[in-house]
Amino acid sequence: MNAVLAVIRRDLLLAMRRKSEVFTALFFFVIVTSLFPLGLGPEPALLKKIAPGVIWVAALLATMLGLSRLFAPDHADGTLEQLALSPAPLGLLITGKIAAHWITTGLPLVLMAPVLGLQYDLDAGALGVMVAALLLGTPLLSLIGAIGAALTLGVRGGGVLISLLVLPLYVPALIFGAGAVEAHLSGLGAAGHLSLLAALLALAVFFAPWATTAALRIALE
Amino acid sequence: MNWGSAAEFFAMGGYALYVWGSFGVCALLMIAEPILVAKRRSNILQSLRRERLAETLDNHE
Amino acid sequence: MSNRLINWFRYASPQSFYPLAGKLIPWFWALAALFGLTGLYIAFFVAPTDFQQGEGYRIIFIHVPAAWMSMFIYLVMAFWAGLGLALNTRLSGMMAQALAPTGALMAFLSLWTGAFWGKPMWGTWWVWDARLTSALILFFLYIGFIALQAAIDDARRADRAGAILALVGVVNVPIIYFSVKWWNTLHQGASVSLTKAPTMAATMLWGMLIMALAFWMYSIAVALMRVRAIILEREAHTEWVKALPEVRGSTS
Amino acid sequence: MLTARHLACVRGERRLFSGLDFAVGAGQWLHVQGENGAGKTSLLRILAGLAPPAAGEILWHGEPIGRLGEDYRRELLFLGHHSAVKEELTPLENLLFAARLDECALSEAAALKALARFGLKGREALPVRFLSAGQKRRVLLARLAVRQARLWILDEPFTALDVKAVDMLSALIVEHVEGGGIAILTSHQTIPLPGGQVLKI
Repeated sequence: MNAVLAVIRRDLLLAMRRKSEVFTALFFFVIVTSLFPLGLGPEPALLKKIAPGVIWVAALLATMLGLSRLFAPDHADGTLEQLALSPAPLGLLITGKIAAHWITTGLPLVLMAPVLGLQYDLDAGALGVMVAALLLGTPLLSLIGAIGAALTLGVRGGGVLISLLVLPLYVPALIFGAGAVEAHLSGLGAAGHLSLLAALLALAVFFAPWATTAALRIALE
Repeated sequence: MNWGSAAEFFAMGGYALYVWGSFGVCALLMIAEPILVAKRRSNILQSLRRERLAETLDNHE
Repeated sequence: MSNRLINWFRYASPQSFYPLAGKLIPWFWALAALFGLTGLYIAFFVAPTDFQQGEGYRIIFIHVPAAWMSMFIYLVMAFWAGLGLALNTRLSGMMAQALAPTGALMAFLSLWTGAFWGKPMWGTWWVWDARLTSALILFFLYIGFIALQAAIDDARRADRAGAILALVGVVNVPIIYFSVKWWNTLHQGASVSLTKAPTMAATMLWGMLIMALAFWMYSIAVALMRVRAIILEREAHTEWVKALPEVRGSTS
Repeated sequence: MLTARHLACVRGERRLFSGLDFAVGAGQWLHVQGENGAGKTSLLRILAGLAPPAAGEILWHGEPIGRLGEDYRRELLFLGHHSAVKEELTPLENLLFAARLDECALSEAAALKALARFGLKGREALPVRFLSAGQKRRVLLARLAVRQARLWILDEPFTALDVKAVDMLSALIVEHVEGGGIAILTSHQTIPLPGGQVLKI
């Protein structure tokens, strides 16, 4: 457990020192969501309708942005080898790395989302549902994305390939995440969507680190 | 038998574009695929034969 | 260890599978042609005109088999991939790689014929129906698998990375399907109802099943042809490939 | 005692080596020699358990390393081509992280002492990217000094080191081996150490 905490702490420290990467994803998220009203026109009713979808698609793309850098630096400088040779199980350390990725890219999106929701004329209840959905959904994005990042490690054109591999797998997260806010707005209640998101998250927490570790071992050989 | 004449058959009761559009593309791709695979195989065979020929030339010298 | 088991493992090596596949391919082509012609005959000459959809419904004789095969091939591909990962046999990865393009073709055909069916029936080339949407995502999954394998130079590594992707995909396909379906039922306008299919006549069902068999035989034949080409490419440096009659043959 | 039996390695289509047998006991070191591309690095990675051999097995005290898993990794220190040192972190942070990853207790004082021993005094708090290549390697050497591992597997440990650092590393290896440890290294140069088996591949 000590080693996992060390991995998380180190990745957070690195993110703090590199800053630009964290802020690139966040700015991307903010700019994309702010551009949509400019393209579609400012009617509040329309904006309210598209808000969940726009915010979720922007979150998917913002997460994708830094994904190829999740393992690549560690692979290039040999740290990944040392992780694999640590007495602690590699799967656990990788879970730590994924957690750090979520804290540096997913969590800022969650915190920023209510502000962006205001631009789209969402009320407090809808904002709450959106934050809850993002809180459950963004770790899912990091977990699934890690599989893609590990599979494309050291592969030609990995950066483009990763979006091809990962985006189709993001579909359920997008549907339930955006659907939660929509269901709330239409008066159906978001509980069903949120519990399905939670179920997907539980499934991914269980399987994704395993698949990621297997893919990383292939890249290490 | 559903069709009175060949023209009626090809007209497909007004759905000619859709029926022949699907069946045509389907047939086209399912003929093209094995041809491409066969070509892939003949390419590799050709390069193998060339390699072999180069080896026998080496041995004669 | 029984004799049969040893034989089975013998055919798991590319060297002995190569000639076996060569012998099987003509049979599968023959079966594909037989079923295909019978199916087409039923589709166009035996099956009656549908009273709701007119002649346009005949597209389902290729649409449904293509859709079935696209899903079935993904399962078989994932099975071979998983087997390769577990037992570390060379042939399994080659089989998975050989199946992927044919699966992608089937997924494409199901989309294409679906659009050509949808246009006259619903008046639009594309609807965000659960089945069409999940077929589209399945097509993307195939493309991802092919692109990943193509991007990795080392064949063994490509096999194993592809295997992980295929297994991840196979876990996700049902999740994607149900999420899309759920999404669709929530958003469904009243205009189009796809689940209320007209009751199918027995001849139509038979025609569809026979066409599905034809597509199945076709897929096996093409996959075997492709696996033979892959074996030649990957084993080009081995003695047994150099000793093959088709390699030694025509030059001397 | 590390024993290798009938090891073989295949890279792509090429067979790098096969039928490799050797044993290194406590207090011994092994010098792996071979031309570029002969498979030295591949061999070391196989010995470390990073890659599976195409054939054969590796035993640690008579047990296959695959079965030992964690217990083997706890006794092993592997340094590869790459420094595994993060440019953005300071030498001290790098060293402390490595120790926590290895699950061995290392106090800040001990880490500082080790860094000072390898001539990094005054640079503990400077991000590694401001150090020279040789100084980066010295961060790794400090790791050798603080890590309690029985088996050292070092890939080209002498590259990019100046004369003084080579002496320090040699002393470190001698100390390790004389204390009952095992070392396996590759090097293009002759290694200025007494004794040792040579394995040519």
